[in-house]
Amino acid sequence: MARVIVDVMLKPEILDPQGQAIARALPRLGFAGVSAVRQGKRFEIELDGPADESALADVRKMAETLLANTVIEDYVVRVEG
Amino acid sequence: MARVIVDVMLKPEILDPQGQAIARALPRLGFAGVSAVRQGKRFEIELDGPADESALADVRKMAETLLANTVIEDYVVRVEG
Amino acid sequence: MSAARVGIVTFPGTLDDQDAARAVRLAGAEAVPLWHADHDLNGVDAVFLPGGFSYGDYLRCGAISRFAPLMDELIPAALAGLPVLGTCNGFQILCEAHLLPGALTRNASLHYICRDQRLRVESDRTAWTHDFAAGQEIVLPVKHGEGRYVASDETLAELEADGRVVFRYLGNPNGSLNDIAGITNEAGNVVGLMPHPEHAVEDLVGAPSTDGRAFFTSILRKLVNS
Amino acid sequence: MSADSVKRAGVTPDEAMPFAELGMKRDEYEKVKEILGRRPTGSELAIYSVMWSEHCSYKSSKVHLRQFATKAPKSEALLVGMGENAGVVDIGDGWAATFKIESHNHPSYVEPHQGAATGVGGIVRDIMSMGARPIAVMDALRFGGAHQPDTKRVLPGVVEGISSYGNCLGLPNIGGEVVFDPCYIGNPLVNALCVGLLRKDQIKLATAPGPGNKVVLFGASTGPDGIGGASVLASATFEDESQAKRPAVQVGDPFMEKLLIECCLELYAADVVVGIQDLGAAGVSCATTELAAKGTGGMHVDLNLVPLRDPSLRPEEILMSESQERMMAVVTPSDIPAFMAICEKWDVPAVVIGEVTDTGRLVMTWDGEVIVDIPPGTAADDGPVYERPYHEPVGQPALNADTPDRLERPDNLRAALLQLLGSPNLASKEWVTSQYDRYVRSNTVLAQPADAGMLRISEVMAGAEPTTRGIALATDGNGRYAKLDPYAGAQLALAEAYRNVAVTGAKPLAVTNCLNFGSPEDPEVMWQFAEAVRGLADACKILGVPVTGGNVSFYNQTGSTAIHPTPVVGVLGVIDDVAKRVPSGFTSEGLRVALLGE
Ligand SMILES: Nc1ncnc2c1ncn2[C@@H]1O[C@H](COP(=O)(O)OP(=O)(O)O)[C@@H](O)[C@H]1O
Repeated sequence: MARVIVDVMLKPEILDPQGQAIARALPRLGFAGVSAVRQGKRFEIELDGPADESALADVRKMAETLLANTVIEDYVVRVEG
Repeated sequence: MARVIVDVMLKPEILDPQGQAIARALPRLGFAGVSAVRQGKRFEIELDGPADESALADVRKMAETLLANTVIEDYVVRVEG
Repeated sequence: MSAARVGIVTFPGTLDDQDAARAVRLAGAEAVPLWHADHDLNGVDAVFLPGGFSYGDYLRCGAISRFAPLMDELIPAALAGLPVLGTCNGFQILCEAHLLPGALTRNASLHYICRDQRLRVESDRTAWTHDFAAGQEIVLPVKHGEGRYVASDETLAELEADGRVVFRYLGNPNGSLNDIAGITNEAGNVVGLMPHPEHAVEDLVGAPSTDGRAFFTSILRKLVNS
Repeated sequence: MSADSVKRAGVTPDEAMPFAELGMKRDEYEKVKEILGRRPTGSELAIYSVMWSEHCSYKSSKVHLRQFATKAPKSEALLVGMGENAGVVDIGDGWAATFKIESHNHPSYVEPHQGAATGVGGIVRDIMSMGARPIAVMDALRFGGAHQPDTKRVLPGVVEGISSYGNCLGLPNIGGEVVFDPCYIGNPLVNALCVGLLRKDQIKLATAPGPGNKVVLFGASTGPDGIGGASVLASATFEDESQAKRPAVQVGDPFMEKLLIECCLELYAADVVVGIQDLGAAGVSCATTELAAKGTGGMHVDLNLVPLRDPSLRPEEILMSESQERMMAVVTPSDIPAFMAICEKWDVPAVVIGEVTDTGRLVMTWDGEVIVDIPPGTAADDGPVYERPYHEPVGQPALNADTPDRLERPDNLRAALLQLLGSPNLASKEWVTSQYDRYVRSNTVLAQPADAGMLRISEVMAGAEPTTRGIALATDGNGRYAKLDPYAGAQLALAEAYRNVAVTGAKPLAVTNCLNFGSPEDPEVMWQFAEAVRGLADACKILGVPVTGGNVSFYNQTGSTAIHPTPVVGVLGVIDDVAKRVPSGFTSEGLRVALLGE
């Protein structure tokens, strides 16, 4: 049993209204010193078996075709550890 | 300029309908070997200055009061490195 | 002559399939229910992907539905010229399936919005818009939380240059780039838009307009003439 | 680790049970012992404590609510009255409507989005369990002052919760209320109404008749949602400290609920359901005891068969779990394959967990041992009933003596008018209503900004014979009026909802109500409650509309300060021809304007 993490973020050129709304709210809440916020998704994938190369290849394919929409999003796959 | 990451996930005992729907869909898409999926949020916070103790304390407070809903979510703050 | 047959697809979580079928019937065509889990288009002459929250809109709107068995049949058929209309969630599915370029993202306001929306018809050259006049202003309801159309600069430039922007918002409700409400593919047989023509076909219910009727008369005329 | 069994209870009669932690009074606990002739097991205590809670047993309100029945006007239209999951009304041409309003106040304060969302989910399942297709929702909301800080947290979350859940189900939102008053700070009110449609001869009831019939649990799996109290029990009996308290917020899965709706309708159409009950606040405890009590009197359930989201749940916790999107059905053995096939088509998990018996006992097992063995009616129907003391609030005469005559007359009417128009309670509610889908399924004849919502019914279900008929619905309530005079305040709420329905051209037929009050243990609050119920029952009699159901929400208070008494009243009417509905607003220039009434 292993856990693989997939982080999915909007591509830098795509507007992120959620991140912007947070960044705008921060000064009002008394937080200074933040220049930008971006909001994305984090997936925790629990595998039945070990996170070997073949399992990771599967997760990468899953990220590419399902978890991320590569028209607007980038993704990173990594093993928790 | 430093980047701090805040990962926000539903607490383990809280139902995650999105993660469940994804997990149920995977076998139909030809992905076997995944026992569970949980979906959370990932925030990338760009700081004006360095990620020193005081800045991190600020981000932790931000996570606690704004980024996470601590009634149902846990969060982890870490410096991207 | 047998009536034109328009397939109406139901995914788990589809909501507007009844309305879509009614709109098709009111126009004089036959509405044929299509089930997401079947590998079968039932020989229909055109397909309507109606709105809703397929798979609860979980992950991304349309992301899971795009892998339905029915889509395995629909994608090649659309590429071969079958007329396909996707509204709201149907539009999102068409983008996720790459039958249309770009993507639909969270409204800039971050809120779901339901309102009667003014639009301009930019193209009457698609299978679904012949009965409109280019430049015509119409009112259709919009109701969505993720309707903000985005695409790369090159894609946007291409859409504009080729006249593939089919509808534009007059008073942008969601922050869509170039005020885009609906687009078509290069061949003009696949059209996707966020507003809901099927909620604007009767005087008694729905939006205060019957502007949606022209979608269904357009496709009927095309099918009957071909 | 084995569970506390009936056998074990027999040999450890003096073991202390944590009834007080579960909100049970000592005399209530003694009554349980008397019923069983022994101490209850942990699981039995779990069942009695939730079933005898204020929320499920109506123990403080019952003696007053009876007036809705005793004073009820004769009504030809009433098909199912109070006491079932929701009332059912004959609306003509073979059609029936079922509707009910329910509160989800406290959860919406703790977690506004999920609290409000699961409030919608719960009332929709009530309507489904009557055999109906849910066709619309409404929401009556009360928040603290618009400028009070906590309102900023609560209001957007509540509206988002109702919006995301209701929109995802494809139920048009056809009306409601948004009212701000500082008395609701810390105690927002979230009252959700659902209306459903069915053929008159297809009403389903919560009953488990026919020994040998199977008990099926279907929908979402069971997790530790809302079982703070139960974990005390699960650990206390066994001195097991590892079972930390798990007070978890209920989270809704609207997609699962949408699948459940379509699945149930297909099950009804296939005629494979003998009895059905939704799983509400008291979960498996409530569904099993109520179904068994209304059937042939007995049921056997193997709790190990309940599908779990968290495999570490103890039987006590399973019994008290408030996990959402679950239903329980009674099915004849020969229909089980057809039943399961329909569930599979809709991706709805379903499991047979037991069987109907004629023993008169509800028996549950865990790991092969009997952990529950009770007469189900004692939990479902024979809960404690209180005649709580009440008296007029000490300050009531002074409050009423303080009339508007004391106020200065403004000399600048324009400024006064502008101030009124700018007040949050009169301002446009579009920020809220634009987040709700009012068009879905294209049957909405009237919705915001109309005073009442209206739906046509002919197109709701495919294949039904056409009818021109429609239904109209409105909800109203005014806590300030009710505070000044709860008797008249409740009547005014009814009168307003009744008028709102009538002006659309529909004939009011039936009433539902949600009674939001402070603590019934406060005699002044109890007086407000008694007066409001008396007022509503009297007014229903005069107007000729019966109360078909509703909900009581007590303990809406912070410390000793209660909210204004807030009875919210919903009225359902029928119109013979929806095309003749009367919209509100001036439709063209040059029309005459007439004022009717005093
Ligand atoms: N919480 C709500 N949910 C749905 N509709 C609402 C809600 N609040 C107000 N509305 C609708 O908005 C419209 C205007 O409401 P309101 O300003 O309270 O008018 P009125 O005082 O005439 O009832 C009405 O149609 C009402 O049903």
